[in-house]
Amino acid sequence: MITVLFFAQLREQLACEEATLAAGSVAVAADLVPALIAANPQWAEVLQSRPWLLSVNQAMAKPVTTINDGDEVALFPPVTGG
Amino acid sequence: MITVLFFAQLREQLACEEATLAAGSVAVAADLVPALIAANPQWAEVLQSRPWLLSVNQAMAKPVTTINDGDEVALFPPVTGG
Amino acid sequence: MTDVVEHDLVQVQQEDFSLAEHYARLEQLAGNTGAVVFFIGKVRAESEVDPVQALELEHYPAMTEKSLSRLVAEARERWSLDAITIVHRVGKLAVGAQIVLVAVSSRHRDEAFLAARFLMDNLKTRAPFWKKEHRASGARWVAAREQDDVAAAQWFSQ
Amino acid sequence: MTDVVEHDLVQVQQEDFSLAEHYARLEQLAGNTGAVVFFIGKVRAESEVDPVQALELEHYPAMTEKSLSRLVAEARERWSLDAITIVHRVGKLAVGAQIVLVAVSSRHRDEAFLAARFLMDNLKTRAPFWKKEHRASGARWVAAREQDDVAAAQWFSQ
Repeated sequence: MITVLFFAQLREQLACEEATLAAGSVAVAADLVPALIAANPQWAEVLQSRPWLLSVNQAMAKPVTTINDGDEVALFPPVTGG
Repeated sequence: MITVLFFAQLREQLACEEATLAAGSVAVAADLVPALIAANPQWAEVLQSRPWLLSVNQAMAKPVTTINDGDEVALFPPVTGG
Repeated sequence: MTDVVEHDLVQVQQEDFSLAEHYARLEQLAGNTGAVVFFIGKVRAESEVDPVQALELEHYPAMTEKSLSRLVAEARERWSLDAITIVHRVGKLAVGAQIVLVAVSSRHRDEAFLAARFLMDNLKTRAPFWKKEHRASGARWVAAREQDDVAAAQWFSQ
Repeated sequence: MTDVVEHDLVQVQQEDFSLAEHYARLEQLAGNTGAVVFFIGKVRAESEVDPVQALELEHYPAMTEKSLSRLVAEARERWSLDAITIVHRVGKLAVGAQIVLVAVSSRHRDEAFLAARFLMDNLKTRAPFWKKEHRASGARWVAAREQDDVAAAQWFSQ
């Protein structure tokens, strides 16, 4: 099982803080948005509205970053701290 | 009359904090060291040992900066504050 | 609270922080420190018409200190530094409130200035914080500034 | 004590200064301040063999505040700044003692970092202060660092 967290306006727009995906439904980071949309078609518009940043196990990820069973993945807008 | 102040190692090497020159003995900043040596030959070695910085009326001066009667001139080594 | 190396401190907290206390910490660690640079970021009202009344700071707790500690480690690879402090607040902050403190001490001023700037530029683009502005007219998430991406990218272009 | 403009402060003094007090002054003046940068310079021991025991700071009183006020005015011409503080100590200072404080507040961090750096680089080469190191082996005047000239010159090369 893969845990997916959402933050900031993405969390608000989906009205969801945390979702899960079945192990094996994603291999790399680039698979995440299509897999989320397949499992939750009502999220398609929001998830495709702009590119989101993605972390795997609390480190910023690239499209080719591998996702394994048990990983914690997060999707969020560009950061604005400081 | 022109007041001449010395600072830091120059003050120590000349063993002098302040000297005066007759009005008219210098026209521009470049005249100052020759005029001081003419008036105080024992200062020649120290004054010629290296280039010194020069201010006229508390502003950094260039060789062409004019010196007038009543001005306060200062000679000193490169600054090292901060 | 994470001690990154003995002399470094990374903290994410709701409470306010004291510049004087963080300076005292650096003073205790001073080996042959000749230069200390502090950066403090604060909540701005932004405009007189419909000013920001409060700023809400969300973060990704499991990732935040990891990201900041990574930035500290990168700064230490680039420069010879005595001590580094990063404190970042989260939660709801009033106008004028302190948001972030970055402090760097080093032998000479060049390293301290560069490292403080590096940490702020990269914190703004790589640490998982998000700001939401509350105004009389409503709340809105702050958009990332393109300038911040440019500022951060220049550290890696050489 | 010279008020350069309403929001600026230039002070040359023997007494120590308090970072917290100078921060409080900036806080009172904060209009729409989003960024505050402090630089503090301190007396270094320099080496373990024959360390510096004290630093003596001489200056040219009639010229010092004029020079510093001119730097403040030049910084204000270059950047949009909220408030500037420069405090420089003179007299005999122990190892670890504070020598100089430069503080700049502004809307965004870029201006505050650049102006603080500009003020320090130019203070080091254009303000009439001279340092004499006292060590067990004797006293000697500190030589100007060529690096400081380079750092100051780059502000005028563009």
